[in-house]
Amino acid sequence: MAVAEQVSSKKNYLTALKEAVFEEMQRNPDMVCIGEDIGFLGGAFGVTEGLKAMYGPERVIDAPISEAAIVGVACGMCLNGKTTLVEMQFIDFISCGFDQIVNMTATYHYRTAGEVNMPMVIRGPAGGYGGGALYHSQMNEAWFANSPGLKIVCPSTPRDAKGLLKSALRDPNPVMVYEMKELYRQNKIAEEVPEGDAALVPIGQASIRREGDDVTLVTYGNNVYHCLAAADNLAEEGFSAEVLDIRTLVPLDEATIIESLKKTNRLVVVNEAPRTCGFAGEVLARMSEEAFEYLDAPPARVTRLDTPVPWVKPLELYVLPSVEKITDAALRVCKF
Amino acid sequence: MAVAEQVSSKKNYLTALKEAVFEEMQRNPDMVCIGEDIGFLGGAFGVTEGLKAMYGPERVIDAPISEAAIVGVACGMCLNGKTTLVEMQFIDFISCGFDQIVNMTATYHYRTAGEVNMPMVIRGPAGGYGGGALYHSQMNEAWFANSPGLKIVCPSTPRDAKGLLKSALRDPNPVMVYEMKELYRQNKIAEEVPEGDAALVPIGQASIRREGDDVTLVTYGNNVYHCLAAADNLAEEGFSAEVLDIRTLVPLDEATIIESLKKTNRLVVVNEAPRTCGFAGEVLARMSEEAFEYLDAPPARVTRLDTPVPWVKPLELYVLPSVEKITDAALRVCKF
Amino acid sequence: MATTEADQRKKKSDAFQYGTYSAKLTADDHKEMLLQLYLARYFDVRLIKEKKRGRLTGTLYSSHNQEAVLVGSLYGLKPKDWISPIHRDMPAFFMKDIKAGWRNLDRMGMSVQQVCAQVWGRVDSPGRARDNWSHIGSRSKHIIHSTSMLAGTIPAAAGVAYADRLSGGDAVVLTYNGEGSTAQGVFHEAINFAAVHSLPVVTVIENNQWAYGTPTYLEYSQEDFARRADGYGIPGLVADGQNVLDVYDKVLEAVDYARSGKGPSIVECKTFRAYGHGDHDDDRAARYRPKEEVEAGRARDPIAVMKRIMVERGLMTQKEAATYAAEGKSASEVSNEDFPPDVVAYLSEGIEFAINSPLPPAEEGGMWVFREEN
Amino acid sequence: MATTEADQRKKKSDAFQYGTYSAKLTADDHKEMLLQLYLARYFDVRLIKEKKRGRLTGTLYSSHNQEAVLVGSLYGLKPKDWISPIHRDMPAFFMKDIKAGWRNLDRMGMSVQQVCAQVWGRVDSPGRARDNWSHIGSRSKHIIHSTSMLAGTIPAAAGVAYADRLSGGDAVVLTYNGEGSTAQGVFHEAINFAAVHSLPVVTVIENNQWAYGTPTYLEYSQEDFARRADGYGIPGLVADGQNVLDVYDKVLEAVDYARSGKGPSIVECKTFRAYGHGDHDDDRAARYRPKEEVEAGRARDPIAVMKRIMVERGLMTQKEAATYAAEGKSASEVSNEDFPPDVVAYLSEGIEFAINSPLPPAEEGGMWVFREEN
Ligand SMILES: Cc1ncc(C[n+]2csc(CCOP(=O)(O)OP(=O)(O)O)c2C)c(N)n1
Ligand SMILES: Cc1ncc(C[n+]2csc(CCOP(=O)(O)OP(=O)(O)O)c2C)c(N)n1
Ligand SMILES: [Mg+2]
Ligand SMILES: [Mg+2]
Repeated sequence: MAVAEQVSSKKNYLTALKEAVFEEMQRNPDMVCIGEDIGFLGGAFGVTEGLKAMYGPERVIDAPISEAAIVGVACGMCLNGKTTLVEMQFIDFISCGFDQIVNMTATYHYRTAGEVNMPMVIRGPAGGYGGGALYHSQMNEAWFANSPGLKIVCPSTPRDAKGLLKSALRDPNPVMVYEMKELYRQNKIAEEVPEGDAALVPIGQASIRREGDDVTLVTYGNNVYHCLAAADNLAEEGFSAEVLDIRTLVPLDEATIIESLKKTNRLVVVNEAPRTCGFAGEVLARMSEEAFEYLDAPPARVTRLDTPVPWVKPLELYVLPSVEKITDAALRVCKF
Repeated sequence: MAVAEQVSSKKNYLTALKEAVFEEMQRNPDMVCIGEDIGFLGGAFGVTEGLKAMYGPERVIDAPISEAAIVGVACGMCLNGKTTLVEMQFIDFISCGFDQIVNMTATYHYRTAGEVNMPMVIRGPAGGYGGGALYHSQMNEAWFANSPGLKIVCPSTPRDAKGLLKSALRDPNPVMVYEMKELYRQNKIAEEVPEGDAALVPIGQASIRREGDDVTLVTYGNNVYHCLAAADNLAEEGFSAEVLDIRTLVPLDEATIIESLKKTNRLVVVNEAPRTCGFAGEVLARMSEEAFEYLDAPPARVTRLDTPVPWVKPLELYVLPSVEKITDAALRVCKF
Repeated sequence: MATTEADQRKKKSDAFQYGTYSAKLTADDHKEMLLQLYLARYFDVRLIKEKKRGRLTGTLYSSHNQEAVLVGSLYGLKPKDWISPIHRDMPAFFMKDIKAGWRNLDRMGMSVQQVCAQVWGRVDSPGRARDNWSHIGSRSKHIIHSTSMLAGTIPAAAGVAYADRLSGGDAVVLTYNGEGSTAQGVFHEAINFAAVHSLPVVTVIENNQWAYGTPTYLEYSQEDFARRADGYGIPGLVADGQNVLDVYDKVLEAVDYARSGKGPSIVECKTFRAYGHGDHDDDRAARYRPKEEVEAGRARDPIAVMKRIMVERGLMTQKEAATYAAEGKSASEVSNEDFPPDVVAYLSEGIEFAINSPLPPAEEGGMWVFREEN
Repeated sequence: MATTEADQRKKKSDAFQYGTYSAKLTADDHKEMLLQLYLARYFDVRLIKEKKRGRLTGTLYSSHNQEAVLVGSLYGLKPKDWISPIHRDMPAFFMKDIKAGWRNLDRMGMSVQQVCAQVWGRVDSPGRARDNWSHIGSRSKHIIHSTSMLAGTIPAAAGVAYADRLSGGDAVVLTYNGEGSTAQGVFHEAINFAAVHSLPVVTVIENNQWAYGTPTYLEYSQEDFARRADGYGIPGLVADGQNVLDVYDKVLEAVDYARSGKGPSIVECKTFRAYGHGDHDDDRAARYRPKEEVEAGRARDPIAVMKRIMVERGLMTQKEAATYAAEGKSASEVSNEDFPPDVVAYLSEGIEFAINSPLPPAEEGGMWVFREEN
């Protein structure tokens, strides 16, 4: 089993995810995993490597290439007492199972006035910066944020990856887990990751990744690291930036953001989804409603342009947020 | 032919849509209509009544119940020189054709570096307030606003319905037309509607539906009327509200909103989509970025709660915006 | 190679011995089935009347003339089996396991009170009137809750079946679908999945010749929708949807096949939609459907067919058969006297209950988006 | 009724006279086809070598051992016909209408320079390197641009065919699909639509036995994926995907059937994926696929098969057949000497062109979201 292969006490993001899956499969005999190539192959990135050998083909289903059926079958299993973990090979392909998520699964609890729970987790590799082009780079979380009934998390560290995935697998609601595939194997973010219940990270809590007084950078996923680097740049310019990794988008930990704004009075939100109706805009909207009085400058968004993610590097970087773009935006806000 | 049946010079929203379809079918021999039950039946609401008899089954396709194929086939037709009008029987069912819209059609121009145009219009009855419940009440425009490459319009009057649909059918890009089915047959909004080119309403232009000085109510669709009624209420309270009907969501006419804010310095945005990552939030975000200096009070959103649209009236009204909710929000903003 | 498989498939279908199941039905079974046909018919008729009387609002999707499909397919199920009804199957909700006693609240299946409370949009609906018409269900009663999206519950049906098997059960899941809805991608994905995993899922196709305003030849390239099964290598049976016994035979064959682990199948029931798609469509349907077609389609009323069989089998006299004469009559032509008093009483109880049930409180609109506790 | 239709379908398939098309091929055709097999093989081999040499990045989806499917299916097409290749069909882009002259820029189909510029992600790619690998196309060259979403272009193929017919054309649209991708809902929806409208769409299923890490029995319940056709009442043919002539025969049957207005069909080509799903998967594939299976699957190299046929038919001597010996060799075993010099030269031109082509300017990332003018 792949998990056992870990020797160093520091674990990367991918290993952390793997541990979450194996631990929860062990803990919960009613848990079933389903997805394309998750069994024999162990998943395109190996998150479920060894799982089928350990728990058998009944609980680890190599499904046909049919995202709608995969989600819908998982939904039926949840209805009939199971907890399900659905892998999208890339989160981009979720568009093919869209209706089954937003209309069938997300609303099930609501439609039944609470009779039915949907303990389903949909996880998948997401995000750009890897040259994945239009269909292997998406951050489409806003589609689901605008579809009531779904929780959404997006971990940026191995600990959060494990902890949030474990919490998601214990949540009675459907939870979407946006995994940052560009972080999967990054050694520089490897860290020690607890085992068992100690690893749990609660859904709905932001994490203060760096403290600061002059501007609050709110972000998640890949851009946490860009924001941290931008904070270094800002420090050189004499501005102290606080970096908040929201980790959970729905439900959003507004209190932590507001607390920070009380101190910094300046807001920049960074994410890599298309700008219009993306989650960065939602944070701006909420803060302009709820923390207006604390804002001393117009808040700013640094997001993907309203374009798909193009393939070749210069184009990809042109449309995605970068350390430079964040630094520039934050400077503008700070100097307002 | 149904259009000929019109005797009064005032036309309702539905008739206006019908005229747009018939006129453009006549004008453009390369236009093809496709959808479920649009031919023999003439569409669930009759927008294409008589069209198949007039233009034949080749150009008016009664498609099998398969939204993905409908959109995808239309996409192929656009690729091969046609202009297509796709009807979703209810806009809610668009979730079943989702991938073909956001990944295949919306990106076609982008992916081909401009080689291929996608003159496709996807129209359908949308919106709540009619007791349609979860799957016949949706306003899911934010999914598409967050999917680059799609224009989005939402007319609130017969003139706009005809004019925007006609413009959409002449646009080389895919355009989504959110029609307000609760307005289809409302006599009180019936009005004279021009014929031919005179009827065109440009995509991307907001309409000032009422002038005012104290607060700007930005809205579209059904809520235009709620906002106008709220403006009456506000007038009684001594506040003069400007009501902007944006009509086009993508691309948004920001200039008109900003102009208004320069005058009123107060903003309330109203729509009936779920709150989180809905278009109302996008307007708040843009204005807090671009018109921050003009805002004298926190902007407010009146939206659907983050719930599905429930069926029975008291529940439906509980979650949707209403004249009262808008009035209250605007009063709070005005009195800030 | 192709031929070999076609042969195998043919053999699979040939293995079915039609008529063996209905041959075992007792006289009481026949009577009960006829009563259930009346029940389903009366449900429809009565709702139309209630709407005309102004005591009911909302769209009605009539199952008039299609009742044998429901009664015949449900009659052979075990209580633990699951069903997944759609818009035209409203009576199925209270007819599941109704053999265990019409008024038995412990049986699998909903009470008529609950179903009527749903029709009326009242708080006693199993879904507290949050979604409309047939979009109810019950986890405990083994009824899958559907959305509006046609064919959208077949994947869930496969999932329910998968989970049941995993837990050591041998329940069968029966899903209903209009013939038009078989064009949906999710129909394909779900049946393909069920076939690969030999899941006990039986898909009943209610081929009523029309999908809203679209005739079958624009939905599918073959005459028999059961032939969709061939693409999955699973049995595809065709039943006379006007003959409750033929439906019973074919569905029960499929159900037993499924229960014994052999996998999914499709049973197409040929029937005909008596009225418009919904009652809002009655007028237009009269225009888009040729009159002769409608007359021919309605000619074999399932109640009449069953009566004739019972008379032939000596289970009923001609005179008894004539006592209640609902068959061949439209809602406006028929009256309570055309139905057995039990049937009228049963439905009436449900309706009066529903009308007296309150609306849910407005705040419930904001509830149950998420489940809070674990 | 069911039997009648099955019979009809069988009759439809029986009407196909296999071998009639290839029988008309000249000696030159045979030679050209063999050359094209080399061309496709060399494309693959050379890219692997370029990547090893560090001159190329990105994932490669090899069509090694599957070349006969491409060559055989493209060879009989008319220039105006459309194709819709997927990830494993990269050579199809420049092999469409290649009979009109490998270096003829006016022919339908892309130049090898353009295709290589796409592989290398350079501005001279037909899509200006905005999307990767096989996601290119050309409206003017009649090649549909695909997304990553498997089976996602079949609806567009149907739409292209529909529009062409409407404009009075008689082009055929040929779409490629892996066997695994046939499980997608959109496959069903599109083929159903094409069948209802008798559209000239031929779907070639490249059954290479694996969909990434998943074997066929977990994707489909039958041996022959051609049997999916039965669900739509359209012909479903099975070809030996290692024999370019058999592919040519079956596909051309289907193409002529389509062109004559009879409608869509499916041609399954049995083949075998030589390596991993992509080159990133080579190591794992060696673990999840049994060695014997891989050996057996690779045993019939399409180049070897074609050579044998040509020798048997007296179109080539044993000695001539031995001159270029690419068959049966992996990318690391084979060298330029194993290929005809024309083939090497052709590809080399493309590659050198690509390597010298610049990247598109960064600002292009923000362009062409919308078309501005009318
Ligand atoms: C995905 C989806 N598309 C469209 C509709 C709209 N619609 C509701 S019923 C119906 C016709 C259904 O026909 P059929 O499946 O034959 O069932 P019937 O009503 O005839 O029983 C349509 C198109 C829908 N509910 N869901
Ligand atoms: C809708 C969708 N789901 C999943 C994938 C990921 N994916 C890419 S190729 C592949 C396997 C395809 O197998 P098959 O269709 O047999 O083609 P092959 O690669 O074997 O030629 C998968 C699962 C995808 N590209 N699109
Ligand atoms: Mg029907
Ligand atoms: Mg394959």
